[in-house]
Amino acid sequence: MNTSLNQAVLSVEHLKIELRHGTQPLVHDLSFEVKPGEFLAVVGESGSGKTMAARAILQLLPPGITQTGGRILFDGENLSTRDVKAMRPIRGPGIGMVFQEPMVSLNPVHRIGEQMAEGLRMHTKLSAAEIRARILDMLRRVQIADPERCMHAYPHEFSGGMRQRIMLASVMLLKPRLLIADEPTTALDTLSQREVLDLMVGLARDNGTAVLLITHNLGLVGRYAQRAIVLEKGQLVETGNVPAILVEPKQVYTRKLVDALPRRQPAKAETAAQQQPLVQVRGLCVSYAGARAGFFRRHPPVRVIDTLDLDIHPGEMVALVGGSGSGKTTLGRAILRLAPSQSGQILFRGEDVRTADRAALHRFRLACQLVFQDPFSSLDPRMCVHDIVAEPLRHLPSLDAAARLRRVQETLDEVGLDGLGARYPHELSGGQRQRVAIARALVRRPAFVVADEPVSALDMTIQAQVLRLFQSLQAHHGFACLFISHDLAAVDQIADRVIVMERGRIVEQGTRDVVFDTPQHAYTRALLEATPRPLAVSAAYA
Amino acid sequence: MPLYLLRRIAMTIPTLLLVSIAVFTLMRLIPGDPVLLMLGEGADPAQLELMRHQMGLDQPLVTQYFVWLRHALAGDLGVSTTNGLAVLPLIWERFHVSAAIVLTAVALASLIAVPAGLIAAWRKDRPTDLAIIGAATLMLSVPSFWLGLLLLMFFGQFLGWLPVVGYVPMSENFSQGVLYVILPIVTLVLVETGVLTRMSRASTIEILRLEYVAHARAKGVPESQVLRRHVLPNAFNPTLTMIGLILGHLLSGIAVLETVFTLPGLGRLMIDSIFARDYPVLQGCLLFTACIYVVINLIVDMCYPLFDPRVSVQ
Amino acid sequence: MHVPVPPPRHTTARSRRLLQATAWALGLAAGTAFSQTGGTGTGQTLRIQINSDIRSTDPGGNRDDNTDNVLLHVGEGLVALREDTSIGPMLASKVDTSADGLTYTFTLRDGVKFQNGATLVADDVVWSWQRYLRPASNWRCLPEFDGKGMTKVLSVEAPNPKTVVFKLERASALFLTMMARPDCGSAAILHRSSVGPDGQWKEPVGTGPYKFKEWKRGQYVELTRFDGYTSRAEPRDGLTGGKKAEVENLRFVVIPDSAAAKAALYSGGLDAFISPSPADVVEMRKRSDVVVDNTPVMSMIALLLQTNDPVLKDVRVRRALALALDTPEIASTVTEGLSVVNNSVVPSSSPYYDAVQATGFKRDLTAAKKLLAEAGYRGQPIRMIANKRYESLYSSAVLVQAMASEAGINIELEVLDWATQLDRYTKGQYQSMAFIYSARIDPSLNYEMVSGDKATQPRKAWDSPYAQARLTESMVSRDKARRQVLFDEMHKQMLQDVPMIVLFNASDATAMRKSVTGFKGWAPAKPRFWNVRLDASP
Amino acid sequence: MKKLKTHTLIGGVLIGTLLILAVVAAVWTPYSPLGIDLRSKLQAPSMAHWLGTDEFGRDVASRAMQGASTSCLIALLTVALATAMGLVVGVVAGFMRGWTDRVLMAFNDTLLAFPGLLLALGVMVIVGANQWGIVLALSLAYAPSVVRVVRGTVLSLREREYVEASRMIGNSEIYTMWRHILPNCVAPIAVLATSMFGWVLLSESALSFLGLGVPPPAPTWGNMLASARPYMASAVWLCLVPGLCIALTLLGINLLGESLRDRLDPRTERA
Repeated sequence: MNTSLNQAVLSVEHLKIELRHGTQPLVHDLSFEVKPGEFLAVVGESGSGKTMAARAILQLLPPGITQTGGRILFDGENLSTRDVKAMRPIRGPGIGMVFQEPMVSLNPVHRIGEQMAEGLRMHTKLSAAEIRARILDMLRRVQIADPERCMHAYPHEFSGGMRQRIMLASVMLLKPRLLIADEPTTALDTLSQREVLDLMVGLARDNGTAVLLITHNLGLVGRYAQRAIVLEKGQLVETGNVPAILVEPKQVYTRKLVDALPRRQPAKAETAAQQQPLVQVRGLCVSYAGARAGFFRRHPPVRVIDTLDLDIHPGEMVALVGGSGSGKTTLGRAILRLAPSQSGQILFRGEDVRTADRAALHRFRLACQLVFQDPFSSLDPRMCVHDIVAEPLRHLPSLDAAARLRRVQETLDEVGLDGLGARYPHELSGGQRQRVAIARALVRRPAFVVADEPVSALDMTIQAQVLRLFQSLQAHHGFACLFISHDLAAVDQIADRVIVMERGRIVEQGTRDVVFDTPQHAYTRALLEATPRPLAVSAAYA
Repeated sequence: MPLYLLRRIAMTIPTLLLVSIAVFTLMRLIPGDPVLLMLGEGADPAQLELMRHQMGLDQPLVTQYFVWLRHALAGDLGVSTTNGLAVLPLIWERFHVSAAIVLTAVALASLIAVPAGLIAAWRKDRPTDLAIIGAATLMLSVPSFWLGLLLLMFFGQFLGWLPVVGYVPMSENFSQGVLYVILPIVTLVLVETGVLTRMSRASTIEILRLEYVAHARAKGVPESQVLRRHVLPNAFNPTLTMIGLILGHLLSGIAVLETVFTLPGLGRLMIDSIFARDYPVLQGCLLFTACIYVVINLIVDMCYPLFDPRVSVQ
Repeated sequence: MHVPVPPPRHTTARSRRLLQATAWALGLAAGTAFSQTGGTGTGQTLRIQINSDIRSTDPGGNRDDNTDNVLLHVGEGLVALREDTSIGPMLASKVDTSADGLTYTFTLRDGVKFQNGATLVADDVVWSWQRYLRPASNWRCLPEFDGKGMTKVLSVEAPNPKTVVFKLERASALFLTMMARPDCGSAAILHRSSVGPDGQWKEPVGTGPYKFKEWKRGQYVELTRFDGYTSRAEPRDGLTGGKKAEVENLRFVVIPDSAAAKAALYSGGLDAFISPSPADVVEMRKRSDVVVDNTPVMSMIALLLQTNDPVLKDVRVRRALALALDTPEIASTVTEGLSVVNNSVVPSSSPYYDAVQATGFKRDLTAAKKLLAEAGYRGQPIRMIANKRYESLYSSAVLVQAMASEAGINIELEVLDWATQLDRYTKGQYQSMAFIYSARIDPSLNYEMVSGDKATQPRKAWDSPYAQARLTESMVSRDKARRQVLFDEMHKQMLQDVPMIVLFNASDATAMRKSVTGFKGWAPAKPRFWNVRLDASP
Repeated sequence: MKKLKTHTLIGGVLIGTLLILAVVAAVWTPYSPLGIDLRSKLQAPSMAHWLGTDEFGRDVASRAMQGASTSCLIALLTVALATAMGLVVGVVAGFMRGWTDRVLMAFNDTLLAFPGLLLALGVMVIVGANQWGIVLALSLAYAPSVVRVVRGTVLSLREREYVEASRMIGNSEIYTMWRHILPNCVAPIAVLATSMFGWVLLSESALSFLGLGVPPPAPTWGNMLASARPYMASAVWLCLVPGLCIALTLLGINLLGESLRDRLDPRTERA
């Protein structure tokens, strides 16, 4: 291959991808280039066709979707005309690919060593011993603790982050000239996301591999990519170098994306502090029974929440942050008595609800609500929007039918869903569903709302809208809110106070500005460091 | 491993006891008196009483049950009231007949169905898939005993190649024995292939959706190897459970097929003992089939981890 | 369950060789064809099918029909049934009964040998009868002789080696009949050596034409010729008379499935098939290589009508039903013409079946409808029980339902399995049912089977004092003419009362290879294989 | 999708004709299904008797039509009863967890391990050998498999967040089960019900084959096939007609079931 320095390793010309009998093409007239060793980001929201474009390069389009136009040149040769057998030398040594779902990206029934060796055995004439050495070397490179044991282990024995690293290692073993990474870290929490991406960039630089990063997270683009292209509904909107495209985006859509990045709001007045706290948690402990070992014995119970104290004042937005496994979700559920807790007190307006009887628990439930993370799973598919939002009113005998109807209509307008009362959940988008969930939570005007990762499953632009909606509703209704999230950027925009949790204990808490600007605890610093904040970067460039 | 084995067996004992008690009482509830059946309506009451005493049927129900249980635990399932043969050897011999046919048929059906399902799923919604699914649905819809009758009429009566009736055990005379067993096996294979093909196709489609298949392809692994090394082992597990279920069900006697082909199988034995109110034989049959059910489920659970390391034996 | 049945020979030769070749290709041995050596019966084996294995070798002990059929070739009693089911001497040369009917004196024949060579003496008879009368030996007919049933045997003595004297507590015309009953093992006289020193049963040593050879459990029972047999002078007459063991060995082969037995008979693997179904008989009649002997027997198919039932309580309704049925048509259709109609409880093959017994019902729809109107029958459903185990019962019920509906009688069929129907019969819990009675060798036993006090014996169909009086007298009097008058009166009364409608006596067929000659079926349906030859050509 | 359309079409046509046959049979049949005519016994199909006559001279065509309505009635009733029983037990077992679940499941497994034959005979003899006996017996035999499916669905639905949301709203457990869990069990049960219809049809025929089914002379396809066995050689059509009816009905059911399963597939629901 005559690869002069500046000749593009990959150039896509007028690419067109369509559903077999769909009307609107998924990708229309897309052209871009990737220089050797360059790091190009492909940015777009879900449905923008970025994944389809990436998969078309390796002809891995799912059944029913075909490439109907354009050329894909790799080192100057057209790939789209090659049949499957001719694609074999390209797949692997030519172009490598890393996928999004760590849990199913490795074959559960084969040992790690076997799966990694498969590529090498296929494309090189190396002996078994050499292959083994190469694999061990690569595993050490991606910082896997005990490579020897890892080779004989099965995928299910590793966490999401570890599996993503193993997949990265097995792809980079073949030293591809181009690596396509399709949202490699979306499913991971901030810490492991940072580690995996740093490794990917390092490996690519060592090997001179060009990287095509497909993502919807502008933060990552700011930190890692040199150039970026923006896609909307299958069409190229804009291309440009990274700092420039973030600072002064030329196209309207790009600006919309950049505006959606969470920004710090000015802190609210300090009025809330001296009032009597709405919710007080004292010495709360929650533990799960250990796994069963043998006939009757069990492993010792695992302590998830370890003697924790917490105050939430009325109208205050308290953010609860921490990595996965820090126990933040369990705490939220324990406070609402959805999860059992072993000891301690939960005082709501001074009354302990942890050991309350049914009637007291019912009163407590009337006054507080929970918003879930997954919009698909939190709404009953068999009920229309109106019924979903109206259901909580069953427990308000004071309202007659007409008042109930008015209240539901009001709440739907507030969340911007007027006129959608008759729709069913599967007819709505992710964002709209989350608005229905919020409407359901607020229709009874609760005093205390726990929001468990309400926006992390949404696209950036929609995330911004829902966050702003949540803030305005809190300001309007004055409910206290416990906002649980691992996304520090969103917390930065919305929170009054921030509480950082690690393995069941609070390691740091304080107002948003104090915690974010002068983090005391090492874990908080690591979390902040791991959160890409492009604006700060762009500020440095400007 | 043995601990898990013990626990699994311990869990089945209550079910077995429950089944034996249920059968014991239901048999006595059903009208019809074995002694009357044996001696015929001509026998006068005195003779009936004599025979009932000899068979211990005049004792209260509970004592009869415990007497039976004590003997059963010692491995003696009593003696048949109709032909005086010991029950366990009789069941064991009849079980050979059923098992030979069922095991061969299910094995053949799996050999055909699993690959067929794989190809159908791989070529989803293309002509080959429609053909395979069409054939499977057809096989599934034909009642097994009717199919048996048709085959019997065609090959037995019309062509005369295969014997229409009767049975020679293969142990006795292999060349004759095979002739009697061909048609039942063919019938069973056709029916079960339909069931298993649909099952294996459904589970393969599930697997093809997962990303490690795309990952393997992205590594340049040829399609045939992707199917063989990555898709088949994962698709085989749910099908294995289905095979276990089918085996458990069929081994308890394919009564209807045995009636069509006049095979002295376990199913036929159970029906005759129901009609003759032959309590010891029926009791023995039911306990035996319940045990088969348990053993098959155990074996399926045991070889589960062989195919899927995620399932650790806890 | 081993059925030595080679594949049917009538398959086309070409396809046969194809099959043989494939079997051979698999290295499997070809089926060995059975070949029979000719000769004067020596070395010949007659293979006879029984549908289940015998239950024991002790005559009269743990037994069923098949066991009796085998053992009647080995053991003989003092008296035995004649061809017309009357009683004739067997081991006894003559029988003298005292005037009061309480003492029976049997004089034994000379020179009768046991199968172990010992000569028959009176002590052997006493020993055998003492063993029968001991409850421990579980003799099926013990209740008839220990006072519970017909009479009580006070003593059995041998004043001298040639004579045996029985003393009874009550006189009974049926004493000799009971003694000769095949299902009591004909009270066969056995030699002491049949039983071990500790009293445990070993094997039967009787005086019959065949002696016991081998019993392979679940497979076959083999008897072989007893050369020292001293036959009676007269020709064959039922279970008595002259007996000659023409074929050396009799092998009774266990083949439970009738279809398998039929196939074996066609292919020559079997010589005699005892109980083919009517449909089989029709099919076999068309074949040249099979002979079917068919004789009416004493078992009886009848429609029982529950006289206590609110609807059937009125005799006019019962009579209307009888008039609505064309019983001759039913008999010929159901048995494919093998049996003739018989509306009397007395079997058509019994010596007491005379012109009066032959009278019966004649179909008359208008009379039937008139009777129904008189009785105020408004089409209430009458449930009739039938079952599929005895094909003839089910077919009769279907025909009865169709014919009755023509007269406006609404019959609903309730098909149960045989065990349930038997249970409902013994408890009398039925409106009506198609039922089959097993054979009885004496008409008074037949009448005793159907008539009796319903309060104490719910299974009886006919509860009429008139009949009861005549029945008890017929059980005691030994005057043949008087008994005939009693039976005729009872039959005429039954035609009036219509407690049941007797349809026909079943017929018993025995199918044999063409090469089997000399066999003749008879009323009690007990196949006899002495005086039966097996010709050389298969 | 192409496959879906062809399946629904063929299935619809087959089941359509079956239902029309069953409805017409209830009103009119060419001859009376029970009418005996001994003179025209075992006649081949002719103009007079479209599908010939059986061993009692009864018209096979009218018996097949009558058989259609009886067999389908039995199948429908059994499926309804078994689904109802299965639904109740399944939801309670799935939702209550703990001891109730373990006890219910123990009984359920016992019923599963119990041979259907003995159950059928026992129930039929106690209730009486008629259609209701068969329906009760078969629904007892099939209820356990419904219980398993329902319990499985309920266990998976319990984990869904809208169930937890309903609890958050303050609804009682029973209300949550009734309002949220039950409606969402409908889809899997509908799929199971269609295939069960086929199995029940098969079981009724099998029972008749063994002499346990709906008592003759009332015709069902099962007992027609059973009584045709001895005449296999002499009267072939006696075997073919009922068997073909059963096969075509099953084919229709399976095809409809297949298209139903695709339409109700949760994945399509979510997209």
